[in-house]
Amino acid sequence: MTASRSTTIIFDKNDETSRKEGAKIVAIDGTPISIGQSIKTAAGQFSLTDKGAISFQPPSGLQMEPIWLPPPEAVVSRLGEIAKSGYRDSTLWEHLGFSLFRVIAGFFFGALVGIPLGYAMGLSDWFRGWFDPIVEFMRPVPPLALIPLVIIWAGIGETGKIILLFLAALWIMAIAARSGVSGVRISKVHAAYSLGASKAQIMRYVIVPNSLPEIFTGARVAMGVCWGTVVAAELVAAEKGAGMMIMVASKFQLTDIVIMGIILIGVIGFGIDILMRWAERVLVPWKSKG
Amino acid sequence: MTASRSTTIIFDKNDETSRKEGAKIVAIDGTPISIGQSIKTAAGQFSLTDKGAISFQPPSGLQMEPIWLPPPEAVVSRLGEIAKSGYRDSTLWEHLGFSLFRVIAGFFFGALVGIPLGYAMGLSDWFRGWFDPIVEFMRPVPPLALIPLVIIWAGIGETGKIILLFLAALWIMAIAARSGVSGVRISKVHAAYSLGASKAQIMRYVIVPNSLPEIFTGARVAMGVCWGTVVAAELVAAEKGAGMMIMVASKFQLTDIVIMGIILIGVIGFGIDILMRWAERVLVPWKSKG
Amino acid sequence: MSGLSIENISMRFDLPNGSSVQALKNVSLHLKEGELMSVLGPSGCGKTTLLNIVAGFLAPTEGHIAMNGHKVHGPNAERGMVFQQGALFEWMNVRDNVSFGPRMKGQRASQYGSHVDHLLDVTGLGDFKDKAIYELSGGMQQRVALARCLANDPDVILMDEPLGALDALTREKMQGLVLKLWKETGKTIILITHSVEEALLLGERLLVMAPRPGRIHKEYRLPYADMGVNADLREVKKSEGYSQTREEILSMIWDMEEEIMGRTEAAQ
Amino acid sequence: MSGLSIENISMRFDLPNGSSVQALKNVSLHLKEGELMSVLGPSGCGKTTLLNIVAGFLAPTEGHIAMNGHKVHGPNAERGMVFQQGALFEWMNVRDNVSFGPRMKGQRASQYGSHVDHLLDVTGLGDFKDKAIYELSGGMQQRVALARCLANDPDVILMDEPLGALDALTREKMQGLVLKLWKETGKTIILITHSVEEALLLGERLLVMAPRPGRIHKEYRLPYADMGVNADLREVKKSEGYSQTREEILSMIWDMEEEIMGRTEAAQ
Amino acid sequence: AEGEITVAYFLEWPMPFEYAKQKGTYDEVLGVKVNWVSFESGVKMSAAMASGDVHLSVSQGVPPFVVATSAGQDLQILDVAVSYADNDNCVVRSELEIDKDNAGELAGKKVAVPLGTAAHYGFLKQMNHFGVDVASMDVVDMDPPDGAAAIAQGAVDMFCGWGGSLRRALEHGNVLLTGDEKTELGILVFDVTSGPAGWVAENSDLVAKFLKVTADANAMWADEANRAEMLPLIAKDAGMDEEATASTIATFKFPTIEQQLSGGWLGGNAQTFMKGVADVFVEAGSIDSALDTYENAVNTGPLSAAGGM
Ligand SMILES: Nc1ncnc2c1ncn2[C@@H]1O[C@H](COP(=O)(O)OP(=O)(O)OP(=O)(O)O)[C@@H](O)[C@H]1O
Ligand SMILES: Nc1ncnc2c1ncn2[C@@H]1O[C@H](COP(=O)(O)OP(=O)(O)OP(=O)(O)O)[C@@H](O)[C@H]1O
Ligand SMILES: NCCS(=O)(=O)O
Ligand SMILES: [Mg+2]
Ligand SMILES: [Mg+2]
Repeated sequence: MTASRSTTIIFDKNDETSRKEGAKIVAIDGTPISIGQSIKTAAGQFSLTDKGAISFQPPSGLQMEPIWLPPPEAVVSRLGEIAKSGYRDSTLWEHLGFSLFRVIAGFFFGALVGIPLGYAMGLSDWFRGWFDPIVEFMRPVPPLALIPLVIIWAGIGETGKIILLFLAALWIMAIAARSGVSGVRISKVHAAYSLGASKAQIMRYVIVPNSLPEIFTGARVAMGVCWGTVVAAELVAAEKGAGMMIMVASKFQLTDIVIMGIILIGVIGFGIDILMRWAERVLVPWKSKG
Repeated sequence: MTASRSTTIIFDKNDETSRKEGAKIVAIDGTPISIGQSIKTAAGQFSLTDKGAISFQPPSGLQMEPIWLPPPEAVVSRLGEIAKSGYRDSTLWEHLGFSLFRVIAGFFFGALVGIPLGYAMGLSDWFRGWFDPIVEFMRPVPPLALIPLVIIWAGIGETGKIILLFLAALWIMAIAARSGVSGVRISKVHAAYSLGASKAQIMRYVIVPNSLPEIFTGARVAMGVCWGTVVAAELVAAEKGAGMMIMVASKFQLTDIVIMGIILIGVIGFGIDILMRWAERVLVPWKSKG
Repeated sequence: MSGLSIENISMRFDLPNGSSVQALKNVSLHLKEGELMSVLGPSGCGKTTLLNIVAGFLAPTEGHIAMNGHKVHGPNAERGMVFQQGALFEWMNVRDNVSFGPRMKGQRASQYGSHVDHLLDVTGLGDFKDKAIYELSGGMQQRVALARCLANDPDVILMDEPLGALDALTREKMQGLVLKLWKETGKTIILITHSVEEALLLGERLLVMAPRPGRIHKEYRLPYADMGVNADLREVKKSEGYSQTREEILSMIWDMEEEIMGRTEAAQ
Repeated sequence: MSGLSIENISMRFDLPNGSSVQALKNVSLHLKEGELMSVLGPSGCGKTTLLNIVAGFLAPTEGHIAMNGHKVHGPNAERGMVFQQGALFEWMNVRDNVSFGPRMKGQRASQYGSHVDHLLDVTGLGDFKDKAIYELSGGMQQRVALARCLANDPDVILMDEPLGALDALTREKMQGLVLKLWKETGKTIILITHSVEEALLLGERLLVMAPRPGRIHKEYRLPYADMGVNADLREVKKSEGYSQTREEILSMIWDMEEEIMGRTEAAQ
Repeated sequence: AEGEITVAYFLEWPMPFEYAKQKGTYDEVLGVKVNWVSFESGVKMSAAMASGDVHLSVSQGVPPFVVATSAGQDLQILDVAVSYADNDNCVVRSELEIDKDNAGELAGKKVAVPLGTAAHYGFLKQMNHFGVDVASMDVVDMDPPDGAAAIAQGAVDMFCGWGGSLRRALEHGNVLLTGDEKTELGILVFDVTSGPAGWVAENSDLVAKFLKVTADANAMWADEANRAEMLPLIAKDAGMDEEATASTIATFKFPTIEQQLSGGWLGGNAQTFMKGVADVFVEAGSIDSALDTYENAVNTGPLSAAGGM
């Protein structure tokens, strides 16, 4: 951090004699000083610049100015203010709500396409043969690298962002569903067969429920990735949203808003995870207990 | 897709009478038309905008222009071209190398601080008490949400990006090291004690090696996150780098470069993961075989 | 010819590396209706393979299975299977697991209800109907597996080490239950086990298999199962000849295993 | 007074919910140098707790441990421990595991080398010195654990179900090895086991513990360990009185377990 | 590093100093290596100066400078780099057919604005003039290159920005007010050379030399005889063709050192203007508060020194 409260005091600005005429600082606080030296006083450290001006540095404990790190109370009061009167023409809840909406929409479509795709891959060799290479290649591509392509395809609007999140969720969900299917213990399928179940019944009563725990694990990961991705997408092409809020605030060096935004993003990310874990516990209680 | 070859034809631009004087389009290709209606001709679809100008849309079959999805050979030949002559004053390898360098530097410092922090948290209640809440809170914050703060703190230069990646790796590595330590089977520690080992020896010969598999798992995750993050960080504050390359190309709608970049990013991400897995296999061969 | 016939079954697995394993070779066997046969043999001698063929999960390379004189193919509700563990449906409660077979046939609760409730009572699960599978102890889970199989009223019950994962005490209790159900329902049962004691106590007939290729090594006819239906199993163990047969079979299997182990340790 | 004294040990665990568990109550015991004592008892009767106290990993609420008449605190190389499994250091090869104790004392390869090599030979690991731990079978891993403990030359060896995870055959081989090492090295040994047969075969003395609170229920002096040093263990099992003692102890433990299980099943 | 400085500038923003830059005059006169880094907006220049990565910014707009100093960043204006009104403007997509007569229709439209820059300030002032409530518009924060791409793709209805991006945007739309019309309304647009106060204080000699080279290049450009020689190098540096360079630079005004030091510019008017800019941003809710005065944000010392060289 270079900016700080150090200041250079051009001492001759208000004096009649100027440095050019030979006036020189010879002592500060009763201690003699010459160019290049520095002196510590209770108020801070003084030194002479090569031009003979005084450079003053307050004790470093004081160096943290609000633009670098605002005090917690500033962040809290900013939260109150923005919650009440909004930021950039949208309330705080609108910003957060927009981000959340995008995440949920993107995730929803990703799951809607990804889960059946994963099932198809797990059950049919034909599907696996075609889609395995695609899925395996797309997985390590960071979703954010797709932003430029999505901008070209769908612009910077809502559609583009949701497509991006869709792509972020799609592969994760497909892989989760695939491994959910292939993780079915063959003895469960055999048991169902010898109890007289048909293929469709085995799909419905054995394979689908058995893959739910994996799908939930995938969903937790996908939601985390989507949340991180939406924030970044909003940074790049900022409209409404939590990411835009902190990005714009950073341009105006409103550090308290930036920190407030980061905290809220963290809290919501954490909240999403808690929620997913809760849903998992309620909906697939047998997980990791079988 | 919003951009397309649709155009608005302000028909009176070159005419003497202008719309303001009452001139109106009444028929196109011999078919009468009024505001809001549209007409299909062999050449495409015409309609009148609410201002009375003509909007023309070519048949959608033609809409798939190279700017939407370039043919594979264009992508390949672009790869050859950029590999030879570079893009934006830097060779392809410089762009990729810059991104890689940032990832490695950020990861390195993240591990350098995170692993000892994780060990301290795993071994000392005092450290755990203080840092557990911080680490647990920071983990769900998407690293990209920190970009604006990092911009304020350290600007958009190299330092800022490396700090961002440092922060992305830090918490993951700290958590991995912590769980590596707390995952040591107590019987191993007991065995070492009753073989006469001192506390320092137990740390050195038992706890550290035992935590390596967890640390490697964490490192793989952290590298993945860092790679995704660097690309995005370059999208936001672009100088050199793979992310900047695709972002700039997308502004000029050079879709072949965008796709080439995405593929390279994916390949490198995949490569990093392969490399980490290989390192894991070589360095902690006992993992998941104990 | 009533009962289950295993007719000259051979099974060869082709491995991906081009070689193949002869898991079974010319195994023939006939079980009369209501017989309980236990099968012993060292690891890898083809016990599970044989059972899977009888159940219809695997098609043998040669030979076939016949029920009451008719060839059968594929799995079918007439041949029920009880697996060691992990074959229950954790996403259903106890009652839904047990009623799975009837439900898959399209029966309604009113049709299968009383039968299923009866089975739950017989297996001592009456009070646990609505429990989730993971809330049960290992012994109870095996009772659910048994009840689920019985609810479908199969002619033959196939069991692959059904009690292998249970602790000594629970296992002993379950052995009593199996004997009781066998006597009461008169099912034909094949029971694979690794425990010589269990094979002795439960099998009317006891088959010892040998490996490479998997084949029938020796067969015994035993009185203990019939005794065990009425007497305490611990008493049965003290009966004449029991100890001696036990030692004989133990030595037989140990010799086979030692031979296999010797080969693999040397290969290490 | 030479040997290991356990003097009036009590151990109470305070639970987070405010209640507490009396894991041991007034346990006193003296082991003479070179004695091998096996300990049996139902699950939760405090066997592991007792061993941990002797090893010094836990400090008892009351009472103390004395070696040759001197009170001892904390873990020490004079009391070595052999755990069931998973206590080997996977990141070291066999030889480094075995030489761990001497190396921690700062000895050099030249000092401990021949001793360690001898132990590797005795335990049949001579050809596996440089192997990684995960390349060994379960039985070999337990031999490494034994050798590692012996390399440190402790006065007392404490074993907590060291053979529990091994298959029947390997287990029998290891039992022979333990007996052999005991006789050859003359160590004082406490061996916890769940297997009545193992306790009978290996223990000169056999302690049966009872739960709630953990205490000594009964003690036996047995001849089989001495016999087993020379004879085949399977022969020993046929000797007079063996079957009867076995049945007696089994019943004793079953009764205790039934009591505990009854309580927990009712609580379900 | 020692003996090196880093200076920020804009691409597609042709100015006479680029001739000196191309010729290597700066390195020569300053005696240190000068690294040049291009930026998309003045806001990013502020961030880069905050991090210490950049020591001087040539042609930073006044608005981003005001935003940074208002937040407490210790920056100083060192000279007036260029004055322009035609080269920083807002463009509406042609098919909307909105001009100054029906500007009210802009309500509810989507506009790409590089927030915190001169273009943002101009946007706010123009909307204010037309009585369009900015809150009713959909404002997207985009740097000019992105904004130009967005308006070309039809992703936004209006674009605000400058330089090459502005020229590209004009292919797809029309301006609301011309430069002269804006100047009449008091919407001044000028850029400055700025730097962190601490660094400037410690390197005032270097800064003075830097400003001198810039002023010399401006003076050289002022003499039409030199233009043929200078234009190709400027065009090359700006990354534009010569024709576009000539037409763009023709709309620029480069005041001399004397003019800059006079009351019309840094002698007083600029400070007042800055206060006005700050107040507009405060009113728009972009920043919390303005400084009481921006007098301390101007340091004419080095420029005076350059004048005396
Ligand atoms: N699907 C398969 N593919 C290839 N080889 C197989 C397959 N299933 C079984 N085998 C081989 O066939 C032989 C018999 O296997 P099987 O599982 O029937 O033995 P088992 O007697 O049940 O052994 P265990 O007692 O360990 O359960 C083994 O050598 C095994 O490796
Ligand atoms: N650290 C502990 N905190 C609280 N209670 C404990 C702790 N360790 C053991 N106990 C309790 O003390 C009792 C004795 O446990 P211990 O592990 O010694 O039994 P054990 O005889 O070794 O049983 P097992 O045969 O299952 O190994 C048990 O009720 C157990 O729950
Ligand atoms: N031409 C100046 C643009 S900005 O500095 O205001 O971004
Ligand atoms: Mg088997
Ligand atoms: Mg224990």
